[in-house]
Amino acid sequence: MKKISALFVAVALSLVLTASGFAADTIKLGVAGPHSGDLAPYGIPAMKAAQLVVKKVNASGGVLGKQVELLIQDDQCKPEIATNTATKLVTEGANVVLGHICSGATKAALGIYKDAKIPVMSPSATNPPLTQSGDYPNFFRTIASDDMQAKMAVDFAINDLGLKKIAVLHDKGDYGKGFAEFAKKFLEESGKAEVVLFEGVTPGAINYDSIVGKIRRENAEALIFGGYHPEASKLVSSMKRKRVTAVFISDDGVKDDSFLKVAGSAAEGAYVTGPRDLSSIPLNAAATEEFKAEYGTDPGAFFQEGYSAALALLTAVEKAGSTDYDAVTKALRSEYVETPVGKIKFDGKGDAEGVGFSVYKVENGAFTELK
Amino acid sequence: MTDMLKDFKQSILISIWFVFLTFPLMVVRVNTMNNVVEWRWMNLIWVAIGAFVLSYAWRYMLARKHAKMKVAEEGVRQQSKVQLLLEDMSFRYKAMGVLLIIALAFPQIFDTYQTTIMISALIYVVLGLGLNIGVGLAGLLDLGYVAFFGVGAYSYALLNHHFDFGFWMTLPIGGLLGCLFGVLLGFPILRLRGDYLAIVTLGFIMIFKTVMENWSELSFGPSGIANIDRPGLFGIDMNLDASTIYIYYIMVAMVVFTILVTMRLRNSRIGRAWIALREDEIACVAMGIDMARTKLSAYALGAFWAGMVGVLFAAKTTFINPASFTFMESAIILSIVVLGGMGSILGVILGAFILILLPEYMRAFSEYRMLAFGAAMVLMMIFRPQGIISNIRQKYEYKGLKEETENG
Amino acid sequence: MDYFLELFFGGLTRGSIYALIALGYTMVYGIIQLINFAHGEIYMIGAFVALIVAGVLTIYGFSGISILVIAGIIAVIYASAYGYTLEKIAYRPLRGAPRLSPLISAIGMSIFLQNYVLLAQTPDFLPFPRLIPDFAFMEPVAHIIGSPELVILVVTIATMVGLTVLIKYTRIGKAMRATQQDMSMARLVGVNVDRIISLTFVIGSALAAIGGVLVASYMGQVNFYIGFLAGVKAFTAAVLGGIGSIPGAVLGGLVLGWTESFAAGYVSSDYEDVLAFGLLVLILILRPSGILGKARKQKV
Amino acid sequence: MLKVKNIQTFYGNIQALKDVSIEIHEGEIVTLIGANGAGKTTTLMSICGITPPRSGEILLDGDPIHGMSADKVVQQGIVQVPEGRRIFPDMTVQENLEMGAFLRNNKQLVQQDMNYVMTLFPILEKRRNQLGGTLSGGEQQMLAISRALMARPRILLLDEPSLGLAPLIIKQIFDILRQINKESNTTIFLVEQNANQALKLADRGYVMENGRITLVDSADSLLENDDVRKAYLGL
Amino acid sequence: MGLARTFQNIRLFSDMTVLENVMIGRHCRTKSGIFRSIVRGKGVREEEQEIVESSYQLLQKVGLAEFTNEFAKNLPYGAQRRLEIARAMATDPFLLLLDEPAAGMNPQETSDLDHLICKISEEDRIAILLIEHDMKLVMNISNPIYVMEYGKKIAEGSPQQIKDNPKVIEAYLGEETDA
Repeated sequence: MKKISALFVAVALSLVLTASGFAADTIKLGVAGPHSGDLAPYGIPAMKAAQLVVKKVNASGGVLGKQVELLIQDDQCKPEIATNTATKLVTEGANVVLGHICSGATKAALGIYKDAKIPVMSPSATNPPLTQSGDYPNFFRTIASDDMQAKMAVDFAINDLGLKKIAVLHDKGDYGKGFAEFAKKFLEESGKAEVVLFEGVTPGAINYDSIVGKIRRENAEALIFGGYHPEASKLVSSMKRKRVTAVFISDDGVKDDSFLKVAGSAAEGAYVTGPRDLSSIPLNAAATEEFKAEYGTDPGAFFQEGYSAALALLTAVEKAGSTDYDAVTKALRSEYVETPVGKIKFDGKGDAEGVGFSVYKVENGAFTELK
Repeated sequence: MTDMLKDFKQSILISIWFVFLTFPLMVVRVNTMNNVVEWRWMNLIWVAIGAFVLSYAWRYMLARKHAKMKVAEEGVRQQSKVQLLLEDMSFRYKAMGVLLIIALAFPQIFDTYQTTIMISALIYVVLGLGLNIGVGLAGLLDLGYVAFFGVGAYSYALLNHHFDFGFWMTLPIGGLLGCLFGVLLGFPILRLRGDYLAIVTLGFIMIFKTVMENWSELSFGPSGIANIDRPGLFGIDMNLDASTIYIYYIMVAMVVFTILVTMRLRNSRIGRAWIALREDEIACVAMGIDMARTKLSAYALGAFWAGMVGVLFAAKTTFINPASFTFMESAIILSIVVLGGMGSILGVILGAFILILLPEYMRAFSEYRMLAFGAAMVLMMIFRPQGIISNIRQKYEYKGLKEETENG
Repeated sequence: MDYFLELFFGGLTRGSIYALIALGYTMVYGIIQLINFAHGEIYMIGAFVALIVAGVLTIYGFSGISILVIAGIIAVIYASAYGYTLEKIAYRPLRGAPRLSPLISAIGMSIFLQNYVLLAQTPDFLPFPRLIPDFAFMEPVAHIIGSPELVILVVTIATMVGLTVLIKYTRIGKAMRATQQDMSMARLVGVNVDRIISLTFVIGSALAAIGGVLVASYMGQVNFYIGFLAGVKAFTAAVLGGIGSIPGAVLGGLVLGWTESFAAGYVSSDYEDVLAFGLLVLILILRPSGILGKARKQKV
Repeated sequence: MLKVKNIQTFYGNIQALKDVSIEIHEGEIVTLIGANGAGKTTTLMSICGITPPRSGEILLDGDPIHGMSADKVVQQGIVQVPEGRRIFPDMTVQENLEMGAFLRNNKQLVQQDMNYVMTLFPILEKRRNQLGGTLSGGEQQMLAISRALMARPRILLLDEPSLGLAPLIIKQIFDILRQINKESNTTIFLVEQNANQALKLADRGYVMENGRITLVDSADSLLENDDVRKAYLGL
Repeated sequence: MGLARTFQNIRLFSDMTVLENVMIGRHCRTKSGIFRSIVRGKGVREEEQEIVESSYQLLQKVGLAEFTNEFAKNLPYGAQRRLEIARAMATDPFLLLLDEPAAGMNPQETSDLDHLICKISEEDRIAILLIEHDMKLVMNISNPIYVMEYGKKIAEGSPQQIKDNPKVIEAYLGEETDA
């Protein structure tokens, strides 16, 4: 009996505690993404980026003279938890939200933010309909959508490399399959190349030898892969082992130092698309330095995009002069802002203008920008 | 004295063992990207102290458990006061009344967020009760239960997307589809027992997820289905808050309905057959119980609830994709049933609330949430395997009872 | 024909890894009829420990095959230690409890261990040094079977032979078999059954660690989550072959590996898992205790 | 030599043994007879440490052995041939015998004993490499006894060795038991339902009913006892 | 379904109450399905009540009324045997097959069982097939007796005939020849 009543007291107490988190006069920046579980690597860098930005902004006097408060919520990339997270951020009075990370979770959560009139900016949700459908006027992102990347990859493959037979693979995931489907569509529309294979590989499988064998059998000249670096590394390693010489072309999810390290020499000659070289942007170098000073490691995936999003959101609030929804979204759409991903502003649909994309080639264990 | 010394020595040994065990993972951290090693010696000390203290707690708890077991063996009917109180019918009715009033008043008192997570909890209550039919009552370990939940969710999402079916129309359809899949999948595997059933049902969930990911023509693949309609009420336009409250009430009604039905079934001849099946299959057959039919009915009914609540789930989140229907989800539902107390309706409800609400309120510790969750499952099994609330038996009224009490 | 051989060897490589892990499941099941759900996590811990050791050694200037051997040995030791502790904490107190209890405990342990590694280390994928050299003599057939595959096959076969010898001919192996066939009778001839159970966990974990190190250096990367899928697959392999039967686990692993490989090669890798699990369901319907499994008879 | 003093054993909350006391002297053949389910097997399992008694004492040469784990009890020289033979079905006859000598390290002596049991039961020599599970009932019983002998027991406990066997084989087995008792001075404690045979073999007998010892006497007088004759000899 | 049996090694539903165990026996004689059980109309309630009453009467008959709401696993051994009989009786069999019902019983319990079996066969007119090796019980209540050895019938007849049959004496009652 005691145990159970103690439990009830604990639950009731926490109810009161969470309900009373209002009032204080701050600008509230909500951050939502996977911070636990297997997808945490994609959520934590953006969260840390937000922390760094807020720390810096607060140190220099805050936004509109107010301190910025972070509301960090874990959504585990699951739609159902994302709706809870979103509701929580809304009830806690978030003024702007950085997130969510996964497209699915973002889609589930956006309706709730829309209802509450809160601008949301994702550093990583690349699903095209998020901006193109027009369903979510409160949504922005600091990353290019899948179709843009796919278009770029396809153009590069057929125009620059002049390839005719192309295999398209994906990791069965939201991001990877989206990219691959667009790539397939663009290839077919172009009429210049043939899609000889379109399949999904199982993430986490021990090897991809069968699929690599298939690439050889179909005499594919190139492989366009939609997905993330762990699978990409396995694919290129397997191709090297099996002496398959098809050109490997992939997306932003693969443009990660882990790909170079894991795949090693097998990665040589692979092409990936990604945001244009940011090393020349001073802000980017500074942000990376900040991260290294704070955590002692390299920042992970979507750090720059997260940093940029946090910066863009807070700058928009500053420029709008209030946290009013219409003012902030207007500011986001009209005012350019300097970020680690470049000088950007957002178009009517919410995609960032000024985020350049390039194709990179892996040469001597590094990504070299081609164009 | 020697006992104390022995305990102390043992704890020291355990402490040393855990220091050894956790050394590479807790102390060393290698970043193979940049070839840097980080030595975190402080962790060593924490592990040593932690293991030392916990070993005492462990021994104490085990000793207590054994003492309890002895008492039970010696024939003393031991029942906690809570359990006795719960068996008192008049208390139960009163408590149910109070709970219902609290449940109805809840969204008026608390904000939308609280209501939202309460809806989540209630969804898991229904899922738990549904799985309880199979696992708790009939003893069929089903690790793929969440697949039926997915069937329900997808049936609403698709019917809504393609044919504009409304929530209310799809609700029974979702349930029936869940049921149908339950029968279809259940039929070939009913011969299997225990662990084999577990692995095959685990296979189902993998199959379901893979199919949903790949059959883009049907399911829109991993990018999922968005903009699913919330439940409507005579075409009235509702804002998010109102619609949340509306869904909440639908959910409360559904929970009450589920409780009512499962309670009645459990205390019916069907329910008794399920429990008997769990206890001893061979004796069941000898008693003339149609095993295949009884098993199938338990499996299909469980699937029915999952399908129905899946419809509501899709309506609540307005977006679904295959990522919501993984084995982990099944494991969580299973833990609800087990932690709450297998076969016990009240226990399952309590289990759902604890497992779903506690992590929600402890978001500050979100990193440690799953860690604690795993540890809790293990500890619960060891120290309180019957769950929070063990199953309560129905008392039957019979003519002889009166005479007995009069004479005695 | 080349294509067929390629798929054949790809499946063989996969299958032999599954078999290594499946052996742990099957041995434990054979003795205490428990599905050790946390076994996949032991495999992951083995790989992770090997990664840590290899990382430290690389920094201190070791190189090549010596790292692989040292890291492998330490990984095996640690995985065994984890397996041993796991049994002591999570399963031993549940002897004699209803059958579902230890299974739930095992699922809990699996979740716990995953998150323990996640928190203590990192959620990221870490590159594992590729320590298996490219043999020149493999060059002509490299497109069918590469050096790493060869190493995996050789190590797996050597391990299996070792295990067979251990179980068939040593005193401990006989005690294990006796315990599996009749636990209380084994007690009556003087076998310390508790010790045998611990030992079973230790050996099973060691095998999983060998698999873990091989896979890690084959795939070149490790993270905390690799244990889940491998665990489920290996578990499927064990059931497929007939859980409790050691040759069954090997056969089940190979059948599963080939099914996946040929399914991906001739059908589509989209539905690789569907076919693998479909096969499991089919076999269990036809033979409810697996390919080589024995039905436990019950006296009425 | 072996003294069981007032033990009480429970299965769950069913009391299987109520205040059971038994004494066995060196070199004796003692039998315990009683109906199916009277608690005879439980008595043996209690002695062997499989179902330890909740109270009471079991002494071997005056030293307590209750509470010892089963393998320790075997180490003390108390070896049981359990009911239903319990041969390891997937091990060969030879391996089964080797398992019997599990705790012994002297290979030469073990080999010697192996030869000895093969002379006792020549059929085992023929079946040497056959799996235990493929043997006939009688052969299994012989193997079970041989396996126990491989441990060089001081006391051999047998649980219903005649169960389900043809009369001729029963006779053969009982003869060999007598021979073992004489040749190597092995003390034998025999639990039987086949009271007639058992009492003829034994020096002394205990009668057990419903978890209690109800009669103790020399085997000959038990054979003459009217109650025993009626209840257990069917006469 | 006209044949009911008990088991040599007791197979009760141990985590159910004594009454419920018997009620399970009524399962095949009742028919309310899932939907009717959910609605719980008058017919179902009446049927339920009928099950409870008849089960209770059976418990009274075998002398277990005092244990009605105990868990089956908590009953003493002899009572568990009788509960098995009551459960089998609940299926309304025309033939009741008792597989070694006296195993593990003391003489007192055996004689109680003796009476119970006689009562059942006389009052309820149920044929009983008794498999048993407790000679006293067999001789008291059976007519006729068949004797089996190794799967072969070796004798058949009234108790007296069996007692005098030399083959039976040799095989079962003990070979009166010293070696």
